[in-house]
Amino acid sequence: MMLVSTLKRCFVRAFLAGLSFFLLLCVSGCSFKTKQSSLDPKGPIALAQYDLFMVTVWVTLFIFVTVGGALLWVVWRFRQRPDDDDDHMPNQSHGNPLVEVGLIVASILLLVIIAVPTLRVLVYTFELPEDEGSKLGQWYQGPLTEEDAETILTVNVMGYQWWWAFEYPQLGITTANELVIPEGKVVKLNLRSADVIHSFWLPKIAGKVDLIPGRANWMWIKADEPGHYYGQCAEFCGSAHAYMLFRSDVLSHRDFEAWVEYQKKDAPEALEVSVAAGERLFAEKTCIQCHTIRGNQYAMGIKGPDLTHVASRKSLAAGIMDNRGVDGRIDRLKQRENLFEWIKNSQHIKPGNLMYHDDAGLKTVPLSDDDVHKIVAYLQTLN
Amino acid sequence: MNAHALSLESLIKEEAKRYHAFINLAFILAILTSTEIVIIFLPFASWLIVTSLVVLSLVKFFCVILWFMHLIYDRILLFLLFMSGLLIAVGTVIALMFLFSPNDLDRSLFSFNTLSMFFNSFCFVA
Amino acid sequence: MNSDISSAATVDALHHEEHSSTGIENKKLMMWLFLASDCMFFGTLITTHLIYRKLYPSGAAEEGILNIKNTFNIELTSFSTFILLMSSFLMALAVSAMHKGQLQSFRKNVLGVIFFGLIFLGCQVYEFTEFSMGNPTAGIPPLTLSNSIFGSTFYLMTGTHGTHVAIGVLWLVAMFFYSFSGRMNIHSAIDVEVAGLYWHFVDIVWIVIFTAVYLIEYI
Amino acid sequence: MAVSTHAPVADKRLLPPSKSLIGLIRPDTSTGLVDWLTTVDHKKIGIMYGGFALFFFLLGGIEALLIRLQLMYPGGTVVSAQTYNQLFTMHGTTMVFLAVMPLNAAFFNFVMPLQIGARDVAFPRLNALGLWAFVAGALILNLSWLFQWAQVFGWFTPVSGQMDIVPAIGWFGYAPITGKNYSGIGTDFWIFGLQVLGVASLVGSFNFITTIINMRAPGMTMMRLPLFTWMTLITSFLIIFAFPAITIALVELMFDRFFGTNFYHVEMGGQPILWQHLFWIFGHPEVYILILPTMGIVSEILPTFARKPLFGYPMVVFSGAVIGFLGFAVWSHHMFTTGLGVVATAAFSLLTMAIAVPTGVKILNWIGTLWGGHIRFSVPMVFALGFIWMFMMGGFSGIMHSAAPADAQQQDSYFVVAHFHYVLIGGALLAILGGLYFWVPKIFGRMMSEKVGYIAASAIIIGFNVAFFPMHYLGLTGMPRRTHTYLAGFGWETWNFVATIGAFVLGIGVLMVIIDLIRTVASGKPCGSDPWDARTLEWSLPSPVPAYNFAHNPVIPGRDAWWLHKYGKKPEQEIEYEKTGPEGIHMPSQSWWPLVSSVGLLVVGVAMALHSAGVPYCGYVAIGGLGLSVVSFFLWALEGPGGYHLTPPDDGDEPQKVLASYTPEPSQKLELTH
Repeated sequence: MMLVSTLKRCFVRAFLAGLSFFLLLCVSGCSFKTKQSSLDPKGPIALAQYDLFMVTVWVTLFIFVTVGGALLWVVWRFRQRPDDDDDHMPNQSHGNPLVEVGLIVASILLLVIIAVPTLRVLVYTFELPEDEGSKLGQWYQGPLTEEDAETILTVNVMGYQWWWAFEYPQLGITTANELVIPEGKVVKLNLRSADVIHSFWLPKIAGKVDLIPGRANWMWIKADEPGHYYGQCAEFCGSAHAYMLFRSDVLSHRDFEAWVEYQKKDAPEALEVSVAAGERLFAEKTCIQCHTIRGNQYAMGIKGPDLTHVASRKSLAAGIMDNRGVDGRIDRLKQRENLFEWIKNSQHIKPGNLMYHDDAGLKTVPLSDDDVHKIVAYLQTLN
Repeated sequence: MNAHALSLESLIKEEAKRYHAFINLAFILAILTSTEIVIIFLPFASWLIVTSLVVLSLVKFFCVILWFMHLIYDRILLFLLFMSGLLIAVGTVIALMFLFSPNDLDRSLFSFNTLSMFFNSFCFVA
Repeated sequence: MNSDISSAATVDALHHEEHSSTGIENKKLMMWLFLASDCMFFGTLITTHLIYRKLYPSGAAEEGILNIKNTFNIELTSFSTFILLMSSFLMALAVSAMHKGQLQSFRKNVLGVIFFGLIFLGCQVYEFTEFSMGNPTAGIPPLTLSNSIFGSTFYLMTGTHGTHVAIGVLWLVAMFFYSFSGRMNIHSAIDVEVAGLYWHFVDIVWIVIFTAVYLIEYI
Repeated sequence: MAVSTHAPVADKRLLPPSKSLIGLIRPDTSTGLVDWLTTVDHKKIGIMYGGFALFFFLLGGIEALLIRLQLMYPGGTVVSAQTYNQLFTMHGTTMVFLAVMPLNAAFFNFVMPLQIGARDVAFPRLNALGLWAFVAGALILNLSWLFQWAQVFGWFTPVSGQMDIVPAIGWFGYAPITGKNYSGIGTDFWIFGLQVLGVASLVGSFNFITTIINMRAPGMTMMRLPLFTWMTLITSFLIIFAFPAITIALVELMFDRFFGTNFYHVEMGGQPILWQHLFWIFGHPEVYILILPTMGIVSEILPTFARKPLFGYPMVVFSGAVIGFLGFAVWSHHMFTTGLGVVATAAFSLLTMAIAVPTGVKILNWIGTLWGGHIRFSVPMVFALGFIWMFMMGGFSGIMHSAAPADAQQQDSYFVVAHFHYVLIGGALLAILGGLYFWVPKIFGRMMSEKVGYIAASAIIIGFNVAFFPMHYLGLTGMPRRTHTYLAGFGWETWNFVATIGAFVLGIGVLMVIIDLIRTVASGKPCGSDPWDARTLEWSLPSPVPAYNFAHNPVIPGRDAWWLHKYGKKPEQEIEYEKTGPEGIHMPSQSWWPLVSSVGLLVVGVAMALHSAGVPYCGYVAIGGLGLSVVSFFLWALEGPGGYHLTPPDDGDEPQKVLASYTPEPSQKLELTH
């Protein structure tokens, strides 16, 4: 008996210690402002979704406290005590219609509290707002057709295994894995997939919408403040699904216009000898079959990301590799290392990716370290 | 066994009555089917034709399950069981029909070489 | 139950003395459950067809590769529909005969059902070959499993129905031969009735398919 | 205490067909292993269902622990991306189809006929087919691991090029990733495995419905059925209406892969979204197929240990039916992010919320049952109370999902993972383990260890919460599902680590239960027929239950018949028995054909997958397998139901009221009448 009671005491102590450690962890380990958190909304859609979520949290918390409390109380109150008669026969009551119907009505009322804001937010997120100020002609100074000026900035999001293409049809530019949008403006995203189903998820700006092949999905987003945002594909899309990330830069109007101006330019001609060697290697080593570089007349491939301004991107390999230094700007040294690593070891960094593949399977492209350095040097001029 | 034997007599009588019902039904089904085939070539509005086709096939459908499949003679439970499956199926069909719309299609991925396909299948058969 | 009776028939009868809370034979109840489930089965197939019909008015993602109305042969299909309806009528007579214990009449009718079922299957085989070949001289393109979405849904749906018919024919053929074994008696009426239910269901599925797949193309 | 031996006395007057109609000798109960392979006894089939399901449950658990190990640290390298995808695919498929469903089926088989006072199910051989087809389907799925290992050792190489031999498409298998362009023969194993499992579930369900509707003892009206039987009935209806949808979806997928059709082939106009619809038309009822039986189990355990009838019985039954029916009208809430449009999304959102009402009714009625009771905290009760609590929390996150716009943030994140594990571990698994502790004394006549039970229950409940509660946080802070790794610096490290620890605690708890179960079967303490002082009819029988269940058919006096019988104040509340006549009890003969036809299905599945891998002659082997199944179905029909007669022991006019301690004799044989 002694042993049992000691064991019991030890068990209780261990349990309490574990519980307090757990609670401590909860306090210290839970930040809601992490990089990809949906609990830190920075745009009206994410905010509406967050508010709705909080409504459901409060309603269910209320049910949790009342029903859970009732359960605990009942279990405690009607437990069999050690001195109770084993054969005690409780009252064999088997129901009370009034109580049952009352509780049903109460639960329906609680659901109505959730249903009303749900429908409101639903309509809000599904309808492109008629925001005059967001129309392209109202704020973008560059050349636009009349039709484009009257519409909202549109971005065609194309999902590939396992990277993203962002095309700005009104502005005539295409970029990859980094969605750049102006702050405070409504942006319409046309979501298309080239192969399997993907899902566009930028938690701080908006919840996800799927990119389904054969289906024309769209969503609208708006970002309230400039910043660097983190997003990810949220639908299982094959072996490297975990590496299908993307980043979003929200810029002020001026910065955005400058960015667009910059992106519209073709890639500069390779003037330096080492860079020209890299350009040649880029063609010789079959990179051109899949990648487009505007300004390089050989690089016209469409299977891989557009590399026209690859060096202006803050990340590499669909967001896995960060090119930024501590100050948040691109660190050229880091970028060089990343590019080298990626070209040299892409199968290791992102297993299953389609670099060095053609329709027949894995291609063997002999690349010496020196070759890679030259290609990197060439790519780094594309900023 | 005795109860069974007794009911056998009445059962046989019952069956004789059903015989005429079956013959009549066969005629009705034949007539309804010919009506359907005629209707589709009549110059009426398409909604009218579709509605009458649906009604006619529903009539045929229920005639078969009620008489040929004996539901009208059998216990109501069987009818309810079958109808529950049928209703869930019909409900699902209708809901799915509403959920799909040509407006949602993204046609950019459809790449279809009509000519080659035509020739391929032709050669295959030949 | 007298203890001196020990003929096979009595044992047989004893086995038939199933306990049933509702008075419905187990086999019949189960067949109806199967048919209820089969509604969902064919419902899903037909809805696949109708959805793609709605999405692609020409029957394929690309216009002009099919000519469904000309491919279809409404005379033949009407004939096979008629045949199937009449086979259902004969099946009802066969069940009726078995309930009365008239083995000869049962055999005659069930043979009729089998014959009609085979005609239906023959029509379908003919139809499938005709459709898949097309008629280039008359300008009717072929319709195959893989050349269009319509081909896929059409062949899978009607083929599944045809498989059901074929299973029914097999079942009835087995039953026909079994009727000569001497074991078939008035107590086997329930087995025949269950087979009959299946056969009628195949018939009503065809009623739906005939309207929703064939006739609708002519409007 | 009277000891009843139930030695059946042979009746020589009626001859059973010991040969089948085509002259083949039928196996009987005297042959050990063959007996188990050919049995048609619902109790043995139930035990085998449970055994196989627990095995696959352990397998799925190992897969889960590997997944957790991989995610313990960011950038984990325990397994490769491809292996991880195979692990979560097989974990999901295994747990849904090979663990929870068959565990439920084990209880259906064992308990339901006893609860309604039947001697067997309506179609005993079909019941055996359900079991063996389940085993065949499970083998088709899991043999893929063997072929994968063979490939690692270089003994087997698919010529089709794609090397994923174990399915790596998720248990939902969304098109077009299941297409030939994107996945290898793993998908074929998956298609055929699921198809065969569908056959198993369907035949089982037809049988259960027929049994419940038709085989009730006299006096057992529908509104006197024990709750577990009611939930069996509703679940079986859900299965027969839901499975055809996935059957067709799988057939279409199979045709796409084998015969070049275009159902999900985008380039030809196929719509991958159609797969999602068809899958969830099945998939959502499937969720209730998993959870409703366990609600039934809990509705049996709570009244027993509170010594009170279920509160609001008609309401609980009705709410179960409503949940089942509404389950067919909410499938698209799994697809809120697929751009359904405002109207459809709103409709499915509201219907989903509506389901919360009948579910809430059940929870409130369970609390009502406890109210005023006399609660004993035996092990089954601890699991049942854990069930209510955890299931309630799973329900709350369910309500959060039903608000479609909020769901756009939660869908495909770890929040969803937390939600359905709360429903399926905190709900289904806890209840199943409770049911195991509850019914094992009836099944094996032996008690499981209380002490181990309490420790295991605490380990499972605590470990489960430690593992899965943090996932709510992970999901809301942006961690997506089905990713084999994640980058550091997103605030996910701590809680992934904690979750892995919790998962192992949970695993240890489950392992303790299973080890104790094996010990109990081998050498547990024998127990009486009614150790819990329970309420329903199965507790009126000796433990273990004799082959014929009821020596004399009971006449049911009311709901909770056994309780009324024991404690009823009036004489008409006692169970009466219809004395079995001199011809004895009709027992069905055993049969080989359920097993043989399942072997045929197994051959078809494996051969088709290998055919897809380019192994020569496999197409013919598949046709041969199909032929084997068809032939055995014909022989099945020809051998007839068969049967023999047993005479129950003569205990005087009335069978023993309480058969307190029954020691089974291992050598006891049922003498057949020839």
